[in-house]
Amino acid sequence: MTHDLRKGALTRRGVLQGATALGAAGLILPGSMRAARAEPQRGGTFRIGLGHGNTTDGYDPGLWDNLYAQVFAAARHNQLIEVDADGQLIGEIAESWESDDGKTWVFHIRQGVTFHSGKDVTVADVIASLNHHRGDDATSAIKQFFDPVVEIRADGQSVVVTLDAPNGDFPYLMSDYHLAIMPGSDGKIDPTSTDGCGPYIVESFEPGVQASLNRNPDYWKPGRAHFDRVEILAILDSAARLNALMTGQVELIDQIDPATIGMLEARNVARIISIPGNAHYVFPMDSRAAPFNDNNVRLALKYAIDREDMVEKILGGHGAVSNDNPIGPANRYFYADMEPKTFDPDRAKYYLRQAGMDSLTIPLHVADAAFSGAVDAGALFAETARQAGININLVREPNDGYWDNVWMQKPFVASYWGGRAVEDHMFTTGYAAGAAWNDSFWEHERFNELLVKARSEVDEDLRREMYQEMQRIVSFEGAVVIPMNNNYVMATALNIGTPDQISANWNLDGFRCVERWWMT
Amino acid sequence: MGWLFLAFGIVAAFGLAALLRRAALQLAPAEWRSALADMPLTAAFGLMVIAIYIFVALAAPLLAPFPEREVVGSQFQPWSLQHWLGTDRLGRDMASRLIYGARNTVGIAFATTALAFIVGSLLGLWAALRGGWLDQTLSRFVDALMAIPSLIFSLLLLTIFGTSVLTLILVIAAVDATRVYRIARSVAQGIVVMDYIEAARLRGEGSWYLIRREILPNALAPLVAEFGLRFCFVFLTISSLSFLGLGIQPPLADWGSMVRENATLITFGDITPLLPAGAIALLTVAVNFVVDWQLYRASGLKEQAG
Amino acid sequence: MTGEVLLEIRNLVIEGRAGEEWSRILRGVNLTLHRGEVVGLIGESGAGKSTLGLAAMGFARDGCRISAGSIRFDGIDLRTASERVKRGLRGKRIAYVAQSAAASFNPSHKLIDQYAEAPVTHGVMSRAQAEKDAVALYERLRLPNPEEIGFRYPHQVSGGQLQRAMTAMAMACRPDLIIFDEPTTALDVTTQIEVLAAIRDAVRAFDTAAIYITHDLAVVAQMADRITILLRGEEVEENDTRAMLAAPRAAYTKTLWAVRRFQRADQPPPREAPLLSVRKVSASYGKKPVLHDVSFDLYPGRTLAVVGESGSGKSTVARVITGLLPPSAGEVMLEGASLPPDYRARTRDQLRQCQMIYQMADTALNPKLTLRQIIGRPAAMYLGLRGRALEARIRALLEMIELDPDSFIDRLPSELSGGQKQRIGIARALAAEPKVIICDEVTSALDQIVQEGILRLLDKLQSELGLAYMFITHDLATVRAIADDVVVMQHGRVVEQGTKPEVFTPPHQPYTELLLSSVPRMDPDWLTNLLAARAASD
Amino acid sequence: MAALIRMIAQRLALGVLTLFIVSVVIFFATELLPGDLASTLLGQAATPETVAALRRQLGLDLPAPVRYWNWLTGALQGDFGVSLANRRPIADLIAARLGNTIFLALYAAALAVPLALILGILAALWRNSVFDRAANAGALTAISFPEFFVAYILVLWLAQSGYFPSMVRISPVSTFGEKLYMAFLPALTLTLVVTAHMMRMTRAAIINLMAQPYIEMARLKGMSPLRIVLRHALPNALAPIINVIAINLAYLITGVVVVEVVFVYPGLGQLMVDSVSKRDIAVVQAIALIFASAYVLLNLTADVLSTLTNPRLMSKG
Repeated sequence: MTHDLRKGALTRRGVLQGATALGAAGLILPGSMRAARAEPQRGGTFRIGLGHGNTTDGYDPGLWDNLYAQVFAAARHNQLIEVDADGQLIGEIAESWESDDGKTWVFHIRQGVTFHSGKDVTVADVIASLNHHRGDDATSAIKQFFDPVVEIRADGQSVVVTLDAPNGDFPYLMSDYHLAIMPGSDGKIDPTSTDGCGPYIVESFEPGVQASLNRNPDYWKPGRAHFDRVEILAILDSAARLNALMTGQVELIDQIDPATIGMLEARNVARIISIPGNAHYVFPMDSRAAPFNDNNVRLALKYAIDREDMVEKILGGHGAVSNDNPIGPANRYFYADMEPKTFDPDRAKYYLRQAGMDSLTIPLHVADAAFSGAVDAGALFAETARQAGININLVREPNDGYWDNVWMQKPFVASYWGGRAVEDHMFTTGYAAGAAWNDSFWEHERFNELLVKARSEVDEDLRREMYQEMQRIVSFEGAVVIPMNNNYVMATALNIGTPDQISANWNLDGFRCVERWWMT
Repeated sequence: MGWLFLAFGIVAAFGLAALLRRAALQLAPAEWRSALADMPLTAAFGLMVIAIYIFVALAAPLLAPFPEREVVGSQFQPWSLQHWLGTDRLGRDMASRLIYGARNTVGIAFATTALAFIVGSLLGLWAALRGGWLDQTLSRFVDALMAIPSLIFSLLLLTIFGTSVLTLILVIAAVDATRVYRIARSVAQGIVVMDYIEAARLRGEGSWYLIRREILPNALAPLVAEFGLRFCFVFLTISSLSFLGLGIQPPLADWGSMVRENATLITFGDITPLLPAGAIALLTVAVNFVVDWQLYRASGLKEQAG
Repeated sequence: MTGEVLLEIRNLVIEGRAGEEWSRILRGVNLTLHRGEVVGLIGESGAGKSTLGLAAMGFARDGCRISAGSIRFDGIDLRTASERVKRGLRGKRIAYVAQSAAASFNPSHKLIDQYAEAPVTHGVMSRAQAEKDAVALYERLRLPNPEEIGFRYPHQVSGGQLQRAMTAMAMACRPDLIIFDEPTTALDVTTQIEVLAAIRDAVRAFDTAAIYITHDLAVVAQMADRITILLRGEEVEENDTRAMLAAPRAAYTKTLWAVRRFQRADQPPPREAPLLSVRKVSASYGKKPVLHDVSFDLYPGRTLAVVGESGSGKSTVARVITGLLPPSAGEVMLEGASLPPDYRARTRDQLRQCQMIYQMADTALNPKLTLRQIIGRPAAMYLGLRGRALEARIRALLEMIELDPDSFIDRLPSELSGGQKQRIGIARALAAEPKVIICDEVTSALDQIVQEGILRLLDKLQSELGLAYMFITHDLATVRAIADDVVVMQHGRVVEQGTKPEVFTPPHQPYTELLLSSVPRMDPDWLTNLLAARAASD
Repeated sequence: MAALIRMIAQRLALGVLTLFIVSVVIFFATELLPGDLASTLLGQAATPETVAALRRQLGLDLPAPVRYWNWLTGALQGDFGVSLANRRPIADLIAARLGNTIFLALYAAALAVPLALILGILAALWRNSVFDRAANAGALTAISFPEFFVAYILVLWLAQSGYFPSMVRISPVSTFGEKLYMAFLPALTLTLVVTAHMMRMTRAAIINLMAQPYIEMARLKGMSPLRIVLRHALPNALAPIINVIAINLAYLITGVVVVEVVFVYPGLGQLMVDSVSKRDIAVVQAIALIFASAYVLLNLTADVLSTLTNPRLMSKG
């Protein structure tokens, strides 16, 4: 029931050419957390227990929507472009790419790569794979990303994509996990096929239960895909995942209950990997509706939340306080020095009085579907807000249907953003007037003006200034309470080796743990 | 060590129950004395536990050292003088939540079971009394509902109708009512063939009178026994629902949800979740001890009369 | 006859538990039994007959305890003997025949399995031998098809045959002593004779000692050498059978002898129009026909007895009249007007006119309602009485049935004796102020002295209120006592009807003759003579 | 015997009616859920056009009664269709899991039924003894813990120390012995859950019979207490005991989703919950019907067996 597309559909870097390193997206593991400094070695079976996976999962790339499908896809498919652990775009099936005007993009297809079936990867296969997500009848979750695409055609060993307007970020689209390269015939891919050109070949798959894959002996990437065999298991219950790891039935688990992280560490049977990123937990308010149309009320709420406490209790310390800022520390123009908002009931009361009220009673609709721990976070929020005279009535909603029934339907809810590596992308999708996912229905004249201006600004300092002003506006005038950024937390068995740097772009090393990690 | 404590606790509890029974015998009015006299020790123990629970539920605000929802410190503090049973994952006082939990849990379970019994038994008695197509229609429908796994059905209904405490009560009651219907109907089928029902029918009595005055008083004993069991199972249903992602509204403390919230800790041998689970188990055992005694009495009296 | 002493019970006290209190069921009873001797135990219900019978096996029912006295069986003290020793005796040397064979045979096992259980378990004989032996015993007890009846389940065998099969089972180990606990009470009169004869022959043939428990003097007269009479746990009188029959000494014994003397004076034939008429009624349960073309009339102020054995359809007639079972043909008329066949279609007044009293007062009174509610309801419902008027009416009714209103009005049925319960049933019927009362075997579950009281009460009420009774019974003594008109039924048909003198005066219809001759008489030779007579006429 | 066959035929007809009602209830309850398969499959990212396109492709744009009718006519012809979500034939999707579910149910029953019978009989034999009370209290305690909690405790005791695996990974090539070993903990959990009910029923049924005259008769024939319970009481108590076993078996087949989740056991319950949350109505319906059939058939079996064990009912026809 995750909605990972929202979590951070694109880690855009805002560059026109491939292979540009940016920011501090990755994480250098401290020495203590490192596995034995052995070189990667081949062999072993890597069993992954994931808190995702559904019996309705299928092979159709347009419908992959949870971590299970994503890791499974990453194990058997390649995309055109890969985001490496440092956050750089590097070529995968596209050896390189270029554009003169940002409108016409040429992707040079790597030669000599074969599918599991033995067939060569051709330009036609790439075009068929892209077209699967495009067109009126397409039922892909990323169909709208192809809306500006006018034409996709072959040009020798290259694929040429023409857009209706310049877009410097287009290569980022091509790194999206949905865009698996699959064999085509008659210009179409078979969405029920497992055939790919990725590191592992599917042996068996039971949706919602397990998938087994064996190493692709002909995998083209050197120094990757170390395991002989990969098994991906859906273990939805968090205690069951912990037990599976502790009893040696799996080597990697995700989504560890924060309450148990400390205990697990103390057992010394597993290594906890905690990767900070831009992902953040949000309480958006409907800024059109009373009382949230009054910024004083919004500020009162922002001062009525104890962010430190929440990071400690909801994330078990595996995260960072956020200052109601959707732009995270991994972003280029992150406004680190913005004056922090601490828990201050008096100040909250002050703003409440400014809004002309002594006390306030509002419902907050939450479900753990929004983010894990959302109900607890709501309860904590309600407790601290009470001290400021704000009575938050927590309404627990069913997980099932939360995104349809509650989110953007009720005035005050819990939500989650995976964060965006590029400021413009974050603001455009979540905060620009009229944006589809502007879940606070917020409109701010100055902000919207800056947003357009910053996009075309070439002066780095000015741009930084603009983005920081926008962050300030969102933080102090926006209609979202963002208490914290959460880390990606996972635990591995002690015999699993990882590179020093693990990607902060998506969970589980950008889904690529299967091809980047090894067994010592 | 733990077992020793447990054994000691059981012995102590039964000793206390024995004392209580003796005291009750001295103090109770004469007409109750004979009923109390044949009370087995287990029933005395059960009554004692139930009385304590009711007292705790009623006096929760007086007994609990902290408010139910208040965050009083950091999470998972160990047991201490200030926080008798430590704190929970949000830093709320565990002992206070257990005490308030008695109120919410017992209250919700009682409301749910009562509703299920009112609806289920009235329909069941009515079906048994009227027979014919009414009985057939109701029974076939109830049969069909019972053929749907109850937990999944509750899940479905709660997703449709939302998860306020009221809907929770209504949904669990509705699902439980089908079970009650079956029992009530089969009990009543044994009663409606009695001559006194025939006499009342021949007198020209209406269905409502027959159900209320003639059948219900005689069907009460088995229904009460079932009430005892069903009452206890409501917590379990709430707990299972919260396992599947639906449960009681926070920040209300409810034992079923408290077990779920802290369940992962048992993986590390931490006994926090045992406290609410134990509270449920103790009440279940106590209620059923009393129910067994009452059933035994009911059947014993019948033998004497016959 | 006076061989060595087999069983000696001295000053036996047995207590039963009611709540926390122990009350005495037997208050120091003595009983001596010699080998081969048959002792009859007589008493009303609650006199402690069965308790004494079971005590002879060293057995006390759950909730009872033997608190004083001694029981010696063939030199063994049964009070101090271990359970193992007693188990070894039971079934082997002392056997038991229960009142209801249908309830006392395990429904899950074939008769032969149950027969063989005791001899095989006690090591008396092998299974094969037991099976062979069973056939001989079945034959001796005059069971039909002795070769195969053992391979039937209890429900496949009729009540009289079961009772004999149980006697055979008791005799399997050739015990020294058999306790017969009212073995014929639940049987029809015609069947009773066969069972009595079979038991008597078998006991004599094996020279088995027996304790024969019954409440029926006439029956015990046929079976016992000596009779002991019990009253509330104490022995009242003990004597040789013939001596006692001839000259009862104790006052209680004399009252026992005196019952059945009540007889309603013969009345002149009816002159008025019938109150209730059953016209050519046929009825069936599902596809099974139970009544064929039944017609009779009931006149105001008179009592009509419908007589027949079980299965004769006499109770079905009552169901047709009350409207519980709509007939498949014919009709029921009340005061000349046809009654709707289904009671639900009848008016409240039609319902009121015809009230019913049931056989089992236990199931006819709601155990959870007080007498005030039970009696008050019809009065409130039909006559609209409320408050004081209702209270007064309830009290009047209680007085009418000779119960003290002050002490009874708030009691529950469970606080009443059997006879008192039956009186409440009468009061409830009277409360509706009906014209007709249907009495369905109202006395058959009661002791004789109590029966007599109820019959007298009914007679008194009839003359005071001018009621018409339809009296359904299998007991000819009752018919003799209370009826004005008689209808004899067999297999769902009326075989004879008329006024009582007409029916009871010879010549009889053959079935009526059979019924009349089967009623036991207080004559030790009655059974012998009857059997001889029947054998002669065959 | 003819009566028995008539009863079976009658009950099967009623069972079909039950299935029909179940399918209507389930269909329209699923309809009432917010969202549909198209929107849940596409997730939040879906634009209205994409959802509409997918809806068209899946045939979800038809009105609900029409879709129900289409499903019903298909189902009546034995065609339960394909999973709309991943387009696998439903029969394939369900077959393996149905096998797993039945295996676990039978496994748990094989542990629980003898245990419950023995405990129940002993408790009845030693009525009101310490054993009776302890067995009763123990059983009640076991059922008053939530299932998942019982499972966690068993995992703590028996899996973390390495005796049994904490999760079940059954593959088509697993041998029977391996399956028994791997599924031991879930089976044990379920055993603890259902034993109490069956044990109490066995005890009550036997005690209820102990007041019967034929039991007294057996005692007066000098039979030992054990023989009385086993030979005289038990055969007559079978009907209620069989019924309670049937109810518990039905529960073991239909109601164990929580245990499936904890032990990662691929059974039908989890599949049904998943399919409900994805609104994959065809799968939901198929499983609901399997569950309902199991319920109907088990009840019928119980009644048939009760009839067979009761000579009175058997020879009536």
